[in-house]
Amino acid sequence: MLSYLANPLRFMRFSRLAVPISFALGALMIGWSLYNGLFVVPPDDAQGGDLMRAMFTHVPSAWLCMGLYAGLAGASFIWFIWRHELADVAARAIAPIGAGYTALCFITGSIWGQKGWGAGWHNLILGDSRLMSVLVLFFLFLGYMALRAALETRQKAARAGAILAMIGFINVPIIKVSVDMWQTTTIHQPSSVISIGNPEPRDEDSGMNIIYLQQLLWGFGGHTLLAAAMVMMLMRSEVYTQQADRALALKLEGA
Amino acid sequence: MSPSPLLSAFRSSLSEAWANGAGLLLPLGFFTGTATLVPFALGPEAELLSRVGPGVLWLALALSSMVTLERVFQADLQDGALDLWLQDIGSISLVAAIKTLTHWLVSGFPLVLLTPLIGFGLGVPTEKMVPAMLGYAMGGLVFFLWGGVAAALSASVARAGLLIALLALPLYVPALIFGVQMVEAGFDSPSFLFLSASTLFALGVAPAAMGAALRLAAE
Amino acid sequence: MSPSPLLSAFRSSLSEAWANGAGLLLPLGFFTGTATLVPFALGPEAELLSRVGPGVLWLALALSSMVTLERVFQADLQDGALDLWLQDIGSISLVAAIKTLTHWLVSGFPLVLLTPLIGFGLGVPTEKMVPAMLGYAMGGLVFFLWGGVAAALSASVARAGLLIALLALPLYVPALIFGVQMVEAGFDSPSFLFLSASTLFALGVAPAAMGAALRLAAE
Amino acid sequence: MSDGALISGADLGAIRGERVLYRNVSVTAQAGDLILLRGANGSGKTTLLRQLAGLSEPQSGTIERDGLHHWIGHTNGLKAYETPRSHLSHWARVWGSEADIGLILNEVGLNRPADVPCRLLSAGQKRRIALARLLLEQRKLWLLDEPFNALDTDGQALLAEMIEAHRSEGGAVLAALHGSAPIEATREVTL
Amino acid sequence: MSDGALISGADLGAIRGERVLYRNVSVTAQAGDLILLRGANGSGKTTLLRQLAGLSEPQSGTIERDGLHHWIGHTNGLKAYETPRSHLSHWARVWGSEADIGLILNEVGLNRPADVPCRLLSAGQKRRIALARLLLEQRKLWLLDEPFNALDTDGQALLAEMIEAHRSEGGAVLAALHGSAPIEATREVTL
Ligand code: HEM
Ligand SMILES: Nc1ncnc2c1ncn2[C@@H]1O[C@H](COP(=O)(O)OP(=O)(O)OP(=O)(O)O)[C@@H](O)[C@H]1O
Ligand SMILES: Nc1ncnc2c1ncn2[C@@H]1O[C@H](COP(=O)(O)OP(=O)(O)OP(=O)(O)O)[C@@H](O)[C@H]1O
Ligand SMILES: [Mg+2]
Ligand SMILES: [Mg+2]
Repeated sequence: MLSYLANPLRFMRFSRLAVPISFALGALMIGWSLYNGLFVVPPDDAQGGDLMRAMFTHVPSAWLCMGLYAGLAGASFIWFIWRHELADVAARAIAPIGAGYTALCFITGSIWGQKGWGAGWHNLILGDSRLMSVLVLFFLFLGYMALRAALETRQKAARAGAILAMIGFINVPIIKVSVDMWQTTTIHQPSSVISIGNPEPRDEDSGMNIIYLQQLLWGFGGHTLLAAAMVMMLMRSEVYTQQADRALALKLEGA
Repeated sequence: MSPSPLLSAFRSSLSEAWANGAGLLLPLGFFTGTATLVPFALGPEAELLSRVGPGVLWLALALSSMVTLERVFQADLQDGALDLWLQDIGSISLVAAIKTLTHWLVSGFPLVLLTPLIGFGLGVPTEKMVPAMLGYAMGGLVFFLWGGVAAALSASVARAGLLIALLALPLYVPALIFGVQMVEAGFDSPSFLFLSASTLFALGVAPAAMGAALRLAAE
Repeated sequence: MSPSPLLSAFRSSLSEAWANGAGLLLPLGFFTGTATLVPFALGPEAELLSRVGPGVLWLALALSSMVTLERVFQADLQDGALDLWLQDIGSISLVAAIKTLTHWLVSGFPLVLLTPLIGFGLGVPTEKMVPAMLGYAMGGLVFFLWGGVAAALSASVARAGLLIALLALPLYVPALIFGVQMVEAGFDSPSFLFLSASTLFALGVAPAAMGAALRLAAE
Repeated sequence: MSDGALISGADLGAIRGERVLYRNVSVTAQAGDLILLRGANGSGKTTLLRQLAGLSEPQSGTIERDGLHHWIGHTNGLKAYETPRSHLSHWARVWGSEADIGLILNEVGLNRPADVPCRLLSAGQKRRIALARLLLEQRKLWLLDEPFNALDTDGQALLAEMIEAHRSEGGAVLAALHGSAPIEATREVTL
Repeated sequence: MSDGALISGADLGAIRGERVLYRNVSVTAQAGDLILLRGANGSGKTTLLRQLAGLSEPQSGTIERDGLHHWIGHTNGLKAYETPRSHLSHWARVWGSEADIGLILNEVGLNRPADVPCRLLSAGQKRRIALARLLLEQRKLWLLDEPFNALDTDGQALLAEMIEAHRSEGGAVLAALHGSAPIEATREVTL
C-alpha cells in the first residue's frame, strides 16, 4: 500500500478520490458517535456525570495525537534514510494536524476533568505526568513547525525537522505508560481500553461499559478518517506548490 | 578517531568555556541572585527555603545549558571553526559530544558541587544531599545534551534564541520529572532508574543528532 | 543628534532584538521553565507558589538583562557596527541607551506584561498586581541599564560572562531589595520612592558610562 | 593645521603590548588627495587608520579633523539578519540622507541580492554593501582599510572610479593597500 | 573516477533561493594541478568549493574524493582567545601531526606575534595562521577560497611558493581567485 502510494503521481490520483470520501465517512461516524454520546447514552456519575461525555472526543483525539506523532516520526525516518520526497511532504502535512488533535485532547480532557479538579487545575497539569507528557507532545509539534519555518531551503528544513521528529518519538511511549507507571504523579485515570505497563488490579465494574465503548470506537474511526483526509489535503497542496517551484526553477535555468 | 584528537578537542573547548566565561555567568549570577533574593521573596523560614532550593537549581541548570551551547555552536559556525572540524569526516558527532560534556563540566557541574553549600544554607537535610547531587549531575547532563541538539539544530537560524527554548524544553521535561522526583525521593525510588535510563538514552542519541545538525548548519 | 537617527537606532535594535532572539529566549525559556518546574519542585500549593513567584520573576529579569546585552554589544564590536556608530561623534551614549531600552522593551517588558498571567497561575492576590507590575517595570529598567554598563565594559575583555556577572550584580542589589519590598508592600511603602530614585539615577548615569565603555571597547 | 587640509595627523605613534608599531608618522590630506598606507602585515596600517578615524587614541601626536568622514574597515559592519537594502536605509536614516537606495544598490551591482539576508551573501557582495555606504551621503574624507579585498575585477574598477569621482569633487581618500594599486596615488605613507 | 584524480566532481549544480547559481559544472584535479575558479562576486565560487570539500550537498551531480584535504575559506577558523601557537598546536594534536610548530610559525612569518591572542592580530597575520595550517600535515589536495586576500606582497609570494612546492610534490590545488593570479594555472573554471 505505502510502497504503491510512494509514487507521487499515484498518490495524487488516489488522494483525489480518497480525500472527499474519507471526509464524508469521517464526518458521518463522528456525528453518529457524538449524537449517541451526547444525547442517547446515560451519564456515568462515577466518571463525572455529563462531563464524561467529553470522552467520545477526548479518547479518540488522545489516541490520534500519539498516532499522528508516530506517523510524523515514521515519515521523517523514511525521508532521512531513503530521501523519499513524498515522505517529507507527509511529515510536513502531519505536523499541524497533530498539533490540532493534541490541543483537542487537552481541551476535552480539561473539560472532563474540570469538575473533579476544581480551581487549581492548572497546577495539576504541571504536576501531572500524563498531562505534562501530552503538553510536551504539543510543544514537539510546535517546535517541529517552527524549526521548518525558520530554515531557508526545503532541504535544510526537511533534514533538521527529521532529526527533531525522530528524537521526540521517545515521548510517545512515555505518554502511553505515564498513567500506569506513575500513578503517584497523575490523577489521570488508567487505560481501560488498551492498557500496557502494569495497571494495578481493578475491581470488576471499572472496565469500560460496552455502550460507551461503541460510541468511543465510532468516534475513533471517524476522527482517524478525518485526520487522514486533512493530512492528504495538505500533502496535495504541498505537492502542487513543489511542482510550481520546480517549474519556476526550470524557467530560471532557461533564462 | 584516535583519543588524542578528542583529548585536544576537550582541551580546546575547556579553554573556550573559560575564555567566554558565559558558562560561569549563569550559575554564578543565579546563585548570587538566589542568595540575595530568596530570603526577600520568601522570608527566612528555613523549612520554606529548603523546598524552594531544588526548583531554583533545576532552573539554573536548564538555563545555563540552553544559553551556553547556543553561543558555542553559533560561534563555531561564524568563525569557520566548524568547517575545519567537518573536514575530518565522522569526527563531528564525537567532537560535538565532547564540547557539550566540557561545557556541562564548566557550567553545569559547579551547580552540583555547590549543592551542599546552598543546601546547608537553605537548610536541606543532610541525608538528601548525595542523591540530590547525583540527580542534578545526571539531570544537568541530559539538559546539556538535548540543549546541545537544540542549539545545533538552530545554529544557522537568525531567530535562534526563541527557537532553542521551544525545541529544548520539551526534550528537557522527562529528565526533569524524574530528576525532581529523585532529588525528593532518593535512590530507592523508581525515578532513579528512569533518570539513569534517560541519561543513557541522551548519551546514546544526542551526539549523533548534534553531528547531523551541525553538518546541516554548515551548509 | 536629531530625532530621526535615534528613531532608526531604535528600529534597527528592535529588529536586532527580534533577530537574535536571545532577548526573547530568556523570558520565554524562563517562564516555560518556571511554570514547568516550580510546581514540580514545590507541589501545587497555591499559597507557597504565590510567595515564590515574585522571587523567580526577579531572577528572570536580572538574568535576561545580563545575558541579552552582553551578546548585543559583543556582536557590535565584532561585526564592526560599533565602528560605524562611533563615526558620528557624541551619538554613541545615546545609541547605547536606546539599544538598552529597546532590549528592555523586548526581553524585560514581556515579564511585566506576563506578570498577571503568571501571577494568577501562581495564585498571587489581585490587589498586588498593579504595584507588582510597576515594580518589575522599574526594577527591570534599572537592571538593563546597569547590565548594559557591565556588558559594554566587558565587551572587549575575554571571560566577559564572568566579569559581567561580577560587575552587574552589586549594581543590581539595591534596585532588587527595593523592588521586592515594593512588590510586597505596594505603593505606600518607602521602597516605592527608593526604587523610583534608583531608576532615575540609573537613567541619568548609565548611558554616559556605556558610551565611554564602548569607546574603550573599540580601541 | 595647514589650511584646506581635511585631516592632518602630526607625529603620531602607536604602542601595542611592549611593541612600538610606529612613531613620528605625519599624514595630511588636502582636497583631491589619494594617500596610500603601505606596509607589511602587522605593520600598523589599520592601527593608524583607526587613530585617524578617532576610533583609538594615538599614544603620541595630535590629529585634527575637518568634519565627518566615511569609514570602511576590515569588517563591513553588517548584521546577519540585515539585507543590503535594510542596511543602507538604516544608515540613510541615521545620517539623515535622502539618497535613493534603489539607485545606489544598482550602482554597486547589488539589485539582484538586494533583499537577501547578509549571512547568505558572498564575501564580495558584502564588501559592495560597505562601498554603497560611501554613496549614501557626501562626506569629504574617506578612510578605507584594504577596500579592494574580496572584490572582483568589476568591483575593483567600480571602486577605482568612485575614488576618482570623489577626488575630482574635492574629496580626499586615505586607503591602506597591499600590492599594486589600480589607481595612482598622490602620496604614499609606508609604515 | 578517472584514475589518479585527487578529486573529481561531475555535472555539479547549485540552487540558492529560487536562483540557479550554476549547473553541469565538472572539475577534476590530478596530481600537480592548479585549478583556478573564476567568476564575478556572487557567481558561486565559494558554493562550489564548499560542495567539493563536502561541506554542502550539491543539488545535482556527484563528487569523488581521494583522501583528506586542507580547507581555507573566507574565514580563518580562529577563536578570539587563541594565539597562533595554540591554534596550530591544537590542530596538530587533532590531526596527530608531529610538525614543529615553532618552525612553521617562523616560515609564515608569525614568530613575533606567536603568542598574541588572535583578536589583537592584524588581518594579514590571521590569514597567515590559516596558511600555516597547510604545513601542519601533508595532504594531497588543497581547497583555498581567495587565499591571497589580506596578505602583503611577501605573504603572497610565500603562498605562491607554498603552492608551487605542493604541486611539485604531487599535490593539487583548487583556488578561487579574483584579478591576476601570481601563479600560472593548469586550468581555469569560470562560473
Ligand atoms: C488535560 C487533561 C487530559 C489529558 C492531556 C489527557 C490525555 C489523555 C491521553 C494521552 C489518553 C490516551 C492514553 C492511552 O491511550 O492510554 C487519554 C485517555 C483517556 N483519558 Fe485522558 N487526559 C486528560 C484528562 C482526562 C480526564 C479528566 C479524564 C477523566 C476523569 C480522562 C479520561 C481518560 C480516559 C477514560 C481515557 C481512555 C483510557 C484508555 O482506555 O486508554 N482524561 N487521556
Ligand atoms: N597586545 C599586543 N601585544 C603585542 N602585539 C600586539 C598587541 N596588540 C596588537 N599587536 C600587534 O599590533 C599590530 C596591529 O597591526 P595592524 O592591524 O595595524 O596591522 P596592519 O598594518 O593593518 O596589517 P594588515 O596589513 O595585516 O591589515 C599587529 O602586528 C599585532 O600583532
Ligand atoms: N537564499 C538565497 N536566496 C537568494 N540568493 C542566495 C541565497 N543564498 C545564497 N544566495 C546567493 O548565492 C550566491 C553565493 O555565492 P558565493 O558565495 O558562492 O559567491 P562567490 O563566487 O564566492 O562570490 P565572492 O567572489 O564574492 O566570494 C550569492 O550570490 C548569494 O546572493
Ligand atoms: Mg589591517
Ligand atoms: Mg566567495
